Amino acid sequence: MTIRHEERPVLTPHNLDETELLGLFRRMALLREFEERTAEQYARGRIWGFCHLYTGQEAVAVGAVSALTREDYVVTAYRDHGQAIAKGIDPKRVMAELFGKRTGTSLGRGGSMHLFDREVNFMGGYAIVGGHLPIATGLALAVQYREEDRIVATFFGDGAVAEGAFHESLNLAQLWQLPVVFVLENNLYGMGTAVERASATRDFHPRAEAYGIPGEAVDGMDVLAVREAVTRARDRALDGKGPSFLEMKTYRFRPHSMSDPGRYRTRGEVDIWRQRDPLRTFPERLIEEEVATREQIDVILGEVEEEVRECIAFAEESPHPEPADLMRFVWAADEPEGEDGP
Amino acid sequence: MTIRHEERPVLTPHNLDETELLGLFRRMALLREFEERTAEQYARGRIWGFCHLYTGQEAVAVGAVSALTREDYVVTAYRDHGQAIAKGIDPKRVMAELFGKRTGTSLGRGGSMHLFDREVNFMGGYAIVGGHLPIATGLALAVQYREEDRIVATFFGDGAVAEGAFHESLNLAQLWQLPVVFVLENNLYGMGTAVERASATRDFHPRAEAYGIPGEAVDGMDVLAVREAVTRARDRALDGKGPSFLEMKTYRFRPHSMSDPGRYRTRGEVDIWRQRDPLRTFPERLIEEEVATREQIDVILGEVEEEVRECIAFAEESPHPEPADLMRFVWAADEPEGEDGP
Amino acid sequence: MSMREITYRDALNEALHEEMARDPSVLVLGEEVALYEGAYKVTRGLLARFGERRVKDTPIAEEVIAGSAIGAAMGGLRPVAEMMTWNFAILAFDQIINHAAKIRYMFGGRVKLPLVIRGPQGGGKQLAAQHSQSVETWLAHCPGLKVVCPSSPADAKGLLVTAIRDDDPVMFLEHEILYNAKGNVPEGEIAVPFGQAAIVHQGSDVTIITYSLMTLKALKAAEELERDGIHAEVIDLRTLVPLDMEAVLASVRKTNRALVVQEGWPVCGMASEIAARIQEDAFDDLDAPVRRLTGKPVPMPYNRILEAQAVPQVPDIVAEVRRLAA
Amino acid sequence: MSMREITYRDALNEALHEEMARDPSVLVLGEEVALYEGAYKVTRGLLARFGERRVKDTPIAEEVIAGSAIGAAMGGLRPVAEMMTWNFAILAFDQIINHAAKIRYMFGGRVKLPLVIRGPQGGGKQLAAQHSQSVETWLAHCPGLKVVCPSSPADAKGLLVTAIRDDDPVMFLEHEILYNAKGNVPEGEIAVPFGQAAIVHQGSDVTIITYSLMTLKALKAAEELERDGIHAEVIDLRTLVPLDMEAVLASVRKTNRALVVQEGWPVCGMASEIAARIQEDAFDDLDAPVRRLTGKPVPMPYNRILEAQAVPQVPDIVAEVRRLAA
Ligand SMILES: Cc1ncc(C[n+]2csc(CCOP(=O)(O)OP(=O)(O)O)c2C)c(N)n1
Ligand SMILES: Cc1ncc(C[n+]2csc(CCOP(=O)(O)OP(=O)(O)O)c2C)c(N)n1
Ligand SMILES: [Mg+2]
Ligand SMILES: [Mg+2]
Repeated sequence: MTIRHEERPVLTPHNLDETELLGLFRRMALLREFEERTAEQYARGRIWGFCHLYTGQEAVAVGAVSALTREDYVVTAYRDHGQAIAKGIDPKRVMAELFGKRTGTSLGRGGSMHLFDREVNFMGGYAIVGGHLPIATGLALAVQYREEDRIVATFFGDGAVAEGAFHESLNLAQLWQLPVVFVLENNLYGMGTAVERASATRDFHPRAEAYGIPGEAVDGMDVLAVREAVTRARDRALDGKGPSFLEMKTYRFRPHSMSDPGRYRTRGEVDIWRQRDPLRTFPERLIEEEVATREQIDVILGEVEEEVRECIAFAEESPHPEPADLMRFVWAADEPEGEDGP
Repeated sequence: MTIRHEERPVLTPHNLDETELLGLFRRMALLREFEERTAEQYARGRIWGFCHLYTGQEAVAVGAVSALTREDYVVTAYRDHGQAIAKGIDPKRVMAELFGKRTGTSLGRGGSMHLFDREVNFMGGYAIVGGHLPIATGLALAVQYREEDRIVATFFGDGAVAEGAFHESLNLAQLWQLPVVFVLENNLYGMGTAVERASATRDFHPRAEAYGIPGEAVDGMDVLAVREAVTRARDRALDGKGPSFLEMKTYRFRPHSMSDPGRYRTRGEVDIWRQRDPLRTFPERLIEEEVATREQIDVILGEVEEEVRECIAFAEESPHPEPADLMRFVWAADEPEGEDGP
Repeated sequence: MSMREITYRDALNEALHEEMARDPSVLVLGEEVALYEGAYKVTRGLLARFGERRVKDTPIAEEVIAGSAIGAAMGGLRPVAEMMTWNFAILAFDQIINHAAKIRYMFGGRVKLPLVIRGPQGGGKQLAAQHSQSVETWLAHCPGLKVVCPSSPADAKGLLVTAIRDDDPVMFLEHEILYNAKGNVPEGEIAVPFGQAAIVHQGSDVTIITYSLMTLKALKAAEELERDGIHAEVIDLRTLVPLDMEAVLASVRKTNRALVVQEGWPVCGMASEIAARIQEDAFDDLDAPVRRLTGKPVPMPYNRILEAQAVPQVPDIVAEVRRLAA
Repeated sequence: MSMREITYRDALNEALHEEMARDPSVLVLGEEVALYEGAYKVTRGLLARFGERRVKDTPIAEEVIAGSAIGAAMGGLRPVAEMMTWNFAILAFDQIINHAAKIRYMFGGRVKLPLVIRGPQGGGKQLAAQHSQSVETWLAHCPGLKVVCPSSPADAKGLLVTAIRDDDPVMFLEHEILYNAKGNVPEGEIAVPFGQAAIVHQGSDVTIITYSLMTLKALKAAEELERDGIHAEVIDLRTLVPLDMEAVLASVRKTNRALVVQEGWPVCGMASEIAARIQEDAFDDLDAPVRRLTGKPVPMPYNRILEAQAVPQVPDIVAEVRRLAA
């Protein structure tokens, strides 16, 4: 364990009111519920392909995205349900995409690994480890070039750090002082391989510092710590001070994907991290500090259950893409229209 | 200028006798002469393609290779005449390769950028920037696997550091503790681009340190400093302590290649570096410290002139490859035989 | 030799076990190949039997996986590098195309590169655009690489043995859908030679030329066609480089009609190559143009209905043959 | 429009100047494109005129050059990324093949990628194995990429203008040997449409289908053949994706004989694709099999005698046509 259970800051200094704090909880609860139900639907054969759940890492996506505006871009990897929903994509359309339906975020072409929504500036989930980092860098170039008032936040795993594309991206982002925040979700494993078996060093933020990019480790199980760190990094980027690198120390409670038996780690290790489950610790804090009552928490949990039920119903009822549309969208000339239209 | 003109250590602590010291000078003089004549032959249309001269960087190749044994592997980029000759390839066969002749190191298939000689464990010049670093790493893996008593030294430029392959190689070499010495020849330019215009930081050894690999800056114009640093790094590797990273601060006096007009740097900058020309400073030191006389130096200079004349004569007289042999060597089944045999 | 029925996956696994046991210079490296025993379990039992020195987990870094296999081969080993899927090998194309394929030639034949890069490719599991490609065109186009596509467990084993013993870089393309396919495999050492196609179904009316998963589909189609009295000969190429055009031409000279079936995209695919060569070398024997049935030129969609449409299915093959035989 | 004679290099340069002046969302990035004005001087004058914001030197890092062009295009720009040569683009194939070609499709058509990747390819300057490749097969094989191969200064300009205005990822393959070739180019704005082949020499006996540098060689061959009374029609494809098969088929229906000439390697080359399609769609019009004349399947040798042998030369084309017309 490289992470100590840090002293908890009290909630108040975060300048968030009760509604906002409960909003953070609500979003994390929604992600958790969404993934639990997704696992069920996968087991029932309604979802196929590779499907990577976000369970355990909710504080990262929710905390980070809460520090962003709708205009800010998010670019992420295949473990993308969390960031997608946090960024504001209608979870119905996410579930529909997992079902491969025409009402899905990518009209059923993408599936779990390739969510997308231009409207909320969620610029995609990508399935080539590290492959989206050059693209995030390019988006930041567009932002800088067009002098837009937004930033790019890009999420990736500890495994991705070994890919050459990661380094090329960091160097260019710093050289050109691009407004991009690199959010590493260090969940200690890349598939079945523990960080120390894949990486010459166990901490990654020094890699960023070697490029002159400020790097920082953050408690990725603490939604407020994540929010704060991303807020600071975002301000830096908006100030024209270039990229930042945040290493979120986190953990996934489930196996790598729905096809992974997950035998490479001990029950004990998972249990230790379960103690720090944000879905447990955050509401405890809210109650302890009298921001919310147990009843309010339970109401929210009930609401998100209902919401996810509706997602599944929506996905189930939605039609498949038209077989005749197989070749549509290969070229720019084929626009999504009518029902499929954005 | 990031390099201070360092206090010169006296020659004696290097444990080299007069013959050895003059040997170092002789090899540097040979490289210099070889490249000057190569430039002439290029201008005369006897050599074609891309041709990158080593002029100015002689102390790196000669110093580094003098710290290696014949068994040690060298792997380098396209600016390879220096390391090839330093490693012990017959310069006649190098010149013949530049001429595209059958007697060349690569039987005329490779040209200037692709010298090779298994006999002296010179494992090739490669023309994809950074592309040879994974290969050098793999050679080191073979050495470790076979428990051989040798190391790999791999040379590359400041430009190559931006390529993803560089990083993937460093991480793996350190993770597996491979016996490889990464020798960066930082000559301040990648083609027409100054280091500060291509890299987020101007010093590169901290990049290695981010992987836990010891990194060090070395005066690349001082053949003895280079030799010492490589000796230390080699010992480390032989001791099973893994890779090292040496950043040689050096300079090329000529343009990037024979097709580069070289307008991106000032005459003044070149002149400042000329002061530190190892072909000038090293013999001065030898004379100053009474290791050699001016006459001895001049004799050596005359000898290398004659040697390079012979190289050219040899290359000129050598036959072209047989047109019928165009397709030979694509597959392992085609062995070089007879005249072409190794 | 006695036979048993084993899976394609286990056949590959046997080849690795036997070759590692036979030759101490063989090592296996790649993502998840050791502790996890392979994302598709092809390397099962290797770590336990041969240890960390010979079975090596790597970081997720395809360039250095391929590149270190090249270097290791130059240094006297016989590395077998696993790409978790061939889609990711595209990140290593510089090492494969610019280096592995060229090193021997550009150094005048002074060095050999006995290495294997292997892994699964192909579609059919709803893995979408970035995880469903067939890469053989890119590899076969480039001289200096051998390209192998086994369709049966026996070939999977026998060709992998040959690949490991071969002195050239061998690109070994397994098919994800075939891992669980069962077939008879002889006990003990088998090595299937490169460059020898197999006639897997005899026929006199039409020649179907194919490889990998499509061989199974072509066989099913041939059986269905038999019921209509159409006798299709099915040729499984087994290796694309070297390519056994003699077997193809001999069959076409007999049937006078040819269909090439290939899962991947049409433009510049192997189907085009084979069609071009058949018409070049057997023009006067053809009673009809050579037909190609290939995957559609579209990135693979996730949705299962669309995905099924994107690649040739048994009824498509049947329909093409009927049209051709008519 | 009035004409002037300018080089292929200058024609490309004009297209960049004019499009950058016309559209503020066009930017140019790549190794040595700004201060050095391009390794082949195609970007001359751009930095001086448009400044560092729009003309950007990059590190030697092809993955992030291509990837940042993709991202910039998604963010509303029209990037033109230069690859110093296409050989180096192989390091960026993950970005090009796994990303640029697929992003629009896999995201259900919700985003466009108006980007151009351009640079020289091909052999002929003794640059040896790692610097002399032709990459069109790899690109044309992959749906989602447009592939352009201009052979004349006018096309170089007109097709680059079209490429920059196109909303899909366009792979623009110049030929190193052509940079100094001169030709008439109309003054002012020209845009040559994609998917329209040009008949650059009229003839009735044989159709020669080709593109890029080989167009010039085919033209020389056609002139030589005229002297013998053999009238070859030469078709310059200009764009490989989209491909103007109508023009090809119309000509072949007239001449009944076809030769495809291509510089790159044979296996799965464009020549194979075109041969396969001609025999498929014009079988009954053919008096002889479609012939392919391609580069030899060998990494490019440095030696000039070997190099010249490795790619098709004018006498080779003449000889092939004679054989075909006989
Ligand atoms: C280039 C590439 N190589 C390998 C894979 C297979 N793969 C998918 S996810 C994964 C592990 C990535 O781990 P990490 O980056 O830590 O992200 P996490 O799954 O933990 O979120 C691997 C190896 C891939 N998709 N792309
Ligand atoms: C992958 C790749 N990209 C670009 C090039 C073109 N190129 C050849 S040398 C060079 C500069 C390399 O500079 P550096 O690494 O500093 O080495 P130096 O030439 O200074 O020895 C470039 C860009 C190449 N050969 N390979
Ligand atoms: Mg991880
Ligand atoms: Mg340099």
